[in-house]
Amino acid sequence: MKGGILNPDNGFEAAVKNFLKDVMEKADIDALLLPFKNAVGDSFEWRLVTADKLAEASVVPPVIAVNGARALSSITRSGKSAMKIAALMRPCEARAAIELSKLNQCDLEPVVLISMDCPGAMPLQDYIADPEKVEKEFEHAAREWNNELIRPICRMCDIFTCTESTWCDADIHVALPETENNAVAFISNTDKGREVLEKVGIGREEELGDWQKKMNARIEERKAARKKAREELKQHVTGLNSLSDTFGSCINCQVCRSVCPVCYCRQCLFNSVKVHYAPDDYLLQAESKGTMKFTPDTLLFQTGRMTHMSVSCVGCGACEDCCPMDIKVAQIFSIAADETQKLFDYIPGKRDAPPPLRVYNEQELKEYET
Amino acid sequence: MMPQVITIKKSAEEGIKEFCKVLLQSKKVAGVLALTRKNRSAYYSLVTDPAKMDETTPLAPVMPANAATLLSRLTWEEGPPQPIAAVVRPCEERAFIERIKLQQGTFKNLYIISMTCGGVFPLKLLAQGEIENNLPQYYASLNKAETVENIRDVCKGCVHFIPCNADFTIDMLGRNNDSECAMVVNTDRGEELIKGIEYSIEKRDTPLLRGHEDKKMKGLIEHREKVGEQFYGEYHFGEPGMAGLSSALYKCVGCHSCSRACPICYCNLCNFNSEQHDTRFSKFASQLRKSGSVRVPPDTMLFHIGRLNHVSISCVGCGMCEDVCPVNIPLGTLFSEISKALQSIFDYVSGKNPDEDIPVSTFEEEELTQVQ
Amino acid sequence: MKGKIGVFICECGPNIAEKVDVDKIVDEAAALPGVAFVAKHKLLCSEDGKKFLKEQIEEHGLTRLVIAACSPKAHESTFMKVCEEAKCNSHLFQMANIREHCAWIVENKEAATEKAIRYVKAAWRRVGYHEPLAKKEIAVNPDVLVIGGGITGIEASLLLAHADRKVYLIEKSDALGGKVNEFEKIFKNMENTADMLAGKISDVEKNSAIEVFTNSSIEEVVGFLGNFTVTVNKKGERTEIRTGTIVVATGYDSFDPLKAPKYGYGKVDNIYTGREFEVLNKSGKIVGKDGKTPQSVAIINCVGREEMGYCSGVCCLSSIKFARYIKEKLPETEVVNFYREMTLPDKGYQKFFEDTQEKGVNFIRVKSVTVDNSDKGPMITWQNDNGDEHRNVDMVILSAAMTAVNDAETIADMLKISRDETGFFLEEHQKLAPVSTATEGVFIAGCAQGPKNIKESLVQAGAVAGRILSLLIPGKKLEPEVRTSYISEAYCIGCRMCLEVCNYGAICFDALKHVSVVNEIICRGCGNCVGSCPSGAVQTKQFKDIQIHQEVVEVLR
Amino acid sequence: MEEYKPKIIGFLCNWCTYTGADLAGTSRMKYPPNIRIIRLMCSGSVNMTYVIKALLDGADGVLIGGCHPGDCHYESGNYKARRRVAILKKILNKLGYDEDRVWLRWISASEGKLFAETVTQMVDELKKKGPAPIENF
Repeated sequence: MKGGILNPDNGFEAAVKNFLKDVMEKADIDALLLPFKNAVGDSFEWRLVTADKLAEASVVPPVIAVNGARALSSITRSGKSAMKIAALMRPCEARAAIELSKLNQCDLEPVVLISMDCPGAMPLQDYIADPEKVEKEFEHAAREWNNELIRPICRMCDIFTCTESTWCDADIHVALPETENNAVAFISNTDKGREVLEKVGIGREEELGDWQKKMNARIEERKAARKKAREELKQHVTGLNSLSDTFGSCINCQVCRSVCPVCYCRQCLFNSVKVHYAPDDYLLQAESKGTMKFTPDTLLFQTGRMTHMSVSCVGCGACEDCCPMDIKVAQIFSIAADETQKLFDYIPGKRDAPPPLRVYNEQELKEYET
Repeated sequence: MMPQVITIKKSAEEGIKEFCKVLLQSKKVAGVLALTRKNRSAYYSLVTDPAKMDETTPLAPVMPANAATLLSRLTWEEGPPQPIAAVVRPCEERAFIERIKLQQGTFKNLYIISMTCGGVFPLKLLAQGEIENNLPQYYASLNKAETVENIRDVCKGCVHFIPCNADFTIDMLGRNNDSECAMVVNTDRGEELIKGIEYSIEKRDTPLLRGHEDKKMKGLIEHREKVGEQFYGEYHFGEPGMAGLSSALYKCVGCHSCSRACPICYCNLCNFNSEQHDTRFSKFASQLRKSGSVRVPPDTMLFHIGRLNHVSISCVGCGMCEDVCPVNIPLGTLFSEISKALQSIFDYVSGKNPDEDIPVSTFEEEELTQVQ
Repeated sequence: MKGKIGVFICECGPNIAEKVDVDKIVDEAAALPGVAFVAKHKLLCSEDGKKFLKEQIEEHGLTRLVIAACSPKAHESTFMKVCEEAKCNSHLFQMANIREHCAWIVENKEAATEKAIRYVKAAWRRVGYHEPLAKKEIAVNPDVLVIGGGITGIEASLLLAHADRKVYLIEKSDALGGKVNEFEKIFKNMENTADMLAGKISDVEKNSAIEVFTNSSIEEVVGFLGNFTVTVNKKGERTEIRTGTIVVATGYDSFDPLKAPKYGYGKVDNIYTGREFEVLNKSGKIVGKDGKTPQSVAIINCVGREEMGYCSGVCCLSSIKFARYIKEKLPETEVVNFYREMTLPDKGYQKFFEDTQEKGVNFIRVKSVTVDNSDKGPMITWQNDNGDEHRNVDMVILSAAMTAVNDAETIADMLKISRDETGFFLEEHQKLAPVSTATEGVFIAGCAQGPKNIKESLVQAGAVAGRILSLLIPGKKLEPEVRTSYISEAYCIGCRMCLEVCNYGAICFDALKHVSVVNEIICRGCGNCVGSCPSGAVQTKQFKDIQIHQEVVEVLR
Repeated sequence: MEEYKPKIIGFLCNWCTYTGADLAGTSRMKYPPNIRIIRLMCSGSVNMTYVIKALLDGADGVLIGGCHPGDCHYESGNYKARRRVAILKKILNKLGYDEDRVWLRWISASEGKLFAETVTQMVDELKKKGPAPIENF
C-alpha cells in the first residue's frame, strides 16, 4: 500500500482539516459534508458546509448518530447536484454510501468520498446520557486502539482501514501512520482520488512504513474477535426457534430498519397493510398452538429484512445503537450477512461489483439445486 | 343500569386471567388479547386455549406497543367473526376509539377489559430486566392510590387513568386486590356477555369503581395535572422562538420511530417520508448560500411540528413515542401536554366518547371566531 | 428541469412597464436553468401579442411556459388557448401576477421589480413540476327529470319541453297540480285556480316531450351531471330513467297544528287548517262539522311560526283570501282575522288587504292567541296591550306555516344535496346560485327551497329551466374540471377523512382495496380533501404539495 | 443596517381573497410589497403542512385568506380551514412560537381595500415583532 504522507505539527484532526481546506481551494470543491457537534452538545449531526465552517467540524466523532450514507443520500438522491461535494466519513459509512449509489439512492458522481482509519465508535445512547465521560473514553480508545471500550459491533469490524488485505473503496482514504511525529497518510483508491491528491500536491508513491503492519495486526485481532463472536452467536442464532428467542423482546418498532443506511424503502413492506391478515386468520393461527404472539410480524420483519439487505449490510451498528430493547441486532445481522455475502464473494461497498440480486451466473450455486 | 360486580377470590391479575378463562371455556369469546411478560421481553398474546391464559400476565406494568394498533388489526375491517376480549390500559382503549373514528377498527365483537391504571414502566427497565424488582413498590403505591416511582413520565402526568368505555373494569387504585378482586361490569353488552356464567356476581347500585368525582381520584388528578405541566416546564417547551423545542430536537436522528410507535399515526406512508417532501438539491444549495451550513438530513423540525399538527388532536398521551426514541427526546411530555391544551379548545377529550367526531373532521359555523 | 422553458413578460402597455423594470426581469429570467427563451412584449393579450407568443413557442420548441403579466383571473384562459394552438400543453404553464400584485400596488419601482422577479422565479420553479393534463370530455344526456307535479314542476317541464327537451315528470299523487289543486281561487285578484291550472295541465298532457309518472316516487339516484340514472317506482313497477339533470320541485307541507296544542286543534270542534278549509270551500258550502252555517269565523295567523322559527310570508295573504272566500259566499258571517304582523310584501298586496278590510273583515292585532272548548263552541282568548280578551266563534281557521315535505330527508340523501336548519333543501349559494345545489345537475325550485307563493315559485321554475338549457346543450360535450383531486393507492390507508370533508360526494371508498377513490368527473378541485389528508395521499392536480412547496421556497428566497 | 422587511406568505382563496387582492391592484391601492401570494382554490385546501413549511423556510408571517362564513365557493371550506388553523396556532403557541404570526382572514372579492389594510396592518405588526426567531433543521 502506497500513499502520500504529511507531517503535521498539530495532530491528525488539524492535518485532515488543512487537507480538506486545500481540497476545496485547489480541487474546486464547493461544499463539505462533515460531522459536527450539535448546538447543545448532546450529540452529533451531519452538516453540508462551506470552507469557513470547517474549524467547528469534528473529523472523527465518538459516535455515529446518523450514518453518513443517509446524509449523503438525502442530499444527492433527488435532483442533480450542481456543486461538487467532499464528504468525510468512517469506512462503514463510505461503504454504505457506495452501496446506496449502486441502488440508485445516492449519486456519487459529484462527490469526493473520503474515509479515514476508524478506531471504532461509542454506543450512541451512552454518549447522550453522559457526553463528557464517553468523550474521554473515546479519546482513550482512539489513542490506544482499545477494543474494550468501543461498541461490540466495532470490536468485530475488520474493514476499518484501507490495506491490501482489507480495504475501503472511498476515493481517498486518510490513514494514520503511527510514527513518532504521527504523520498522516493519504491513499487514493480511484482516479478521482488520484486527481484530487495531485491537485493538492500530495504524493502518492511513498511507502507507508510499519503502519501497514500495525493495521494488519489489528485486522487479524478483529477477524479473531469476529470469529469468536460468530461462534458465540451460533449458539443462540441457529434455527428459527432460537432466532425467535433472540428477537423475543423485539417490539417491532422497526427503528433498526429506519436508521439502517441500506434499508432505503420509503414504506417497508413489513410495515404495510400488505402483511395484514383478516381477523379470523389470526384466530385460526392462534388456535393451532392455543396462543400466539401478537403482532405476529416480528420475526417476519427481522428475517424478511435480513433477506432484503444482508448482502449490502456494512455492519455500521446503527440498528443496535437505536434498539430500545437492547437487542444485539447489528451483531446478529452482520454475522448473518457474512454468510449471504460469501455466497457471491460480495463485499458491500466495493465499487464496480454489481449487487448480487441484480445479476446471475448460470454456472453458480449448483449445490442448491439438489 | 344497576352495575353488576363480579367478585373473584384471587389477586387482580389472577382474577382477570380466571375471568378470561371462563369466557374462553364458556365459548363466550373465541380469543383473548392479553399481555405476556417473560423476564426481559413483553408482548401481546392472542389466546384461544383457556389453559394458555396461565402464560399471560395481563396486568404487567409495561407497554411493548400500544394495543390500539393491534386491536385495529384484530378488528379489520368488519370486526372478528367471533367475539374477542382484550385486556388493555385506558390509554390503549382511548387510542383505539380514536382509531375507530378514523375507520381503523370497530367495537363489533370486541370486549374491552380494563383497569384503573397505575401506569407502566419504561421499556428500558424491561430491557434491563428490572421489572421484577420494581413490582412490589408498584403495587404498594397502587394500593395507596399514589403515583408509582420510575414509571413513564407521561404516566406520572396522566389524568385519564380511569377507563371510560371498557365493558369490564378492575379497580386497582387505592384498593388491595391481593386476595380478592372485584370486576365492575360497566356496559349492557358486558352484562349480556356474562349472562349464564356462574360466578359470585353481586348487584349493587353504588358503583364500586371509583369515578373522577371520588375524593382520592380527584386528588390524584389534580396532582398529576401539575406534574405534567411541571415536566413541560422543565424541558422549556414554550420558551420563545421554540428554543426549548430546538434544543430537544437537535439530537433527533430522523428515524421516525415515534410516528411508527404512535397509535394515532395511522397513515400508510407518512407524508414526511413521501416524495412530496424529498428535499431537492437546489434547496440545499440555496440554504448553503444563505447560511453556509445546512443540517442533513433536513426537515427535522418540519416532521415534528407537522406530526404534532396531525396527531395532537387525538393524542392520548400513552408515551410510546418517548419510549422508543433512541435518543431520549421527551416527546411524550411534549405531545401529551400540547394535546391537552389543544383538545380543550374544542372541549374534546380524545378517546372519551366514541360518538363524538374528531374536531378536524367536522366544523361548526359559530365557533373559533377569534381565530379570524 | 424538464423540457425547454419559455418566459414571457408582458409590459401591459405602460401599466407594467412604467412601474417595473421589465428588462431587469428579462435578464434575471434568462439566467435561470432550463430557460430556453425569454422575451418581453407590449401587450401579450392583444391579437398581435398572442400571435407573437404562438410563433415563439413553435420556433423555439418551448414545452413549458411562464407568463408574467396580469392576474391569471384576467387572462389565464386566453394564454392557455394560445398554448393549445401552439401544441404546448396548456397546463405546463404558470402565470406570474406582476400587475395587480406588483406594479399597481407599489410606488417604489425597485421594490416592485424585486417582488416581480420573485414571482417570476416562483412561477419558473413551479412550472418545472407541472404535469401535462389532458382535456376531458363527456357526452351528456340533455333530458330532464322533474320531481313533483305541482305548479312549479309543471311550469319547469313546460318551459323545458318547449325547447324540445325530453322531460320526465314524477308525481307521487294520482294527479298533477299539487297543492294548488285544492285552492278555489288565488290571491290577489281572486281569479279561479282552475282556469290557470287546467290550461297548464292539459298543455302537459298534450306535449309529447313530457312523460308523466303519477303515483310514482324516486327510489335510487346514481351518476352525475349529464349522466344520472334514476329508478322510479310506480306502484311497485320500477323504471330506470336516464337523465342529464334533475329538478326537485317537491313543494311543501303545512305545519301540523297538533304540535301546537294551544290552538285547540283536534280538541275543539269546527277548527280547520288552512288546507282543510280550502277543500271545504272548494266543495262550495262553508258549513261547520255540525252542518250549520257559521255566524262567526276566526282566522288565526302565524300557527307554527315560533315552533318553526321562521315566517312563511305567504300565510297572511292566504288568510286574507280565506276571509274573502267567506265574505263572497256568506256576506252575513262575521270574520275576525287574528294576526301579529301583517306580511304584505310586493306591490298590490297592501291594496288586497285594505279592500278586504272594507269588505268588513275585522283584523285584530294580538300578541298571542289560544283556542279552547266552551259550551258556546270554540272560545278564542287573545292577549294584546289591554290584557286578555275572549270571545266565542262558530268556526276557526288556522293559517299554518309552510314546512319542508316529510320525505325531504330521504330525497336529500338520494341526491346528495343538503338541507338547511329549517329542513328545506339548501341552495348552492343564496345570492349567486339560488336554484342550483351542491350536486352539479340537481336543481331546486319553488317551495322545495323554502316558503313561496305561486308567483315566486313560477319565477324559480323559469330560472331552473334557463339554467338547464344553458348548462346542457344537446350534442355539446361537457368539459369537467381537469384540475381535480386524485388519491394514491400506495399511500392511502382508508381513514375516509376526505369523504367526510368532500361536499360533492366525489370521493367513494373502495372496500376491496381499502382505499378512497376520487370520481374525477364529480370532483370540483376545491382541495378540501388535501387539507384533511395527513399522509398526503390526496393531491389536487396543478396544486400538488410539491408544486406549492416549491413555489413557497422560491418566493422566500 | 438595512431596515427589516418581514416576509409574508399569503395562501389566498382563488374566489375571494385572491380576487380581492386583484381588486386592490386595479383600484391602485398602495400597500407594502412584503406579501408573496400563493393562489389556491379554497382556504379549505390549505394543508397546515404548507404553513409550517413556510414558517420554517423563513416566512415571518403567513396570511390565509378565505371567503366570509356562508360565502365559501365550495360551501364550507372556510370553516374547515378555521379548525385547522386553530389547531396549528394552539400548537405553535405551546411551542413558544408567536402564534400571531399566522393570520386567518375572511376577505371577499369586493374587499380590495380590506385586503390592502390587512397586509399593511400585518406588516406593521410583524415589524414590531421583528424577525421570526425560528431555527429550521
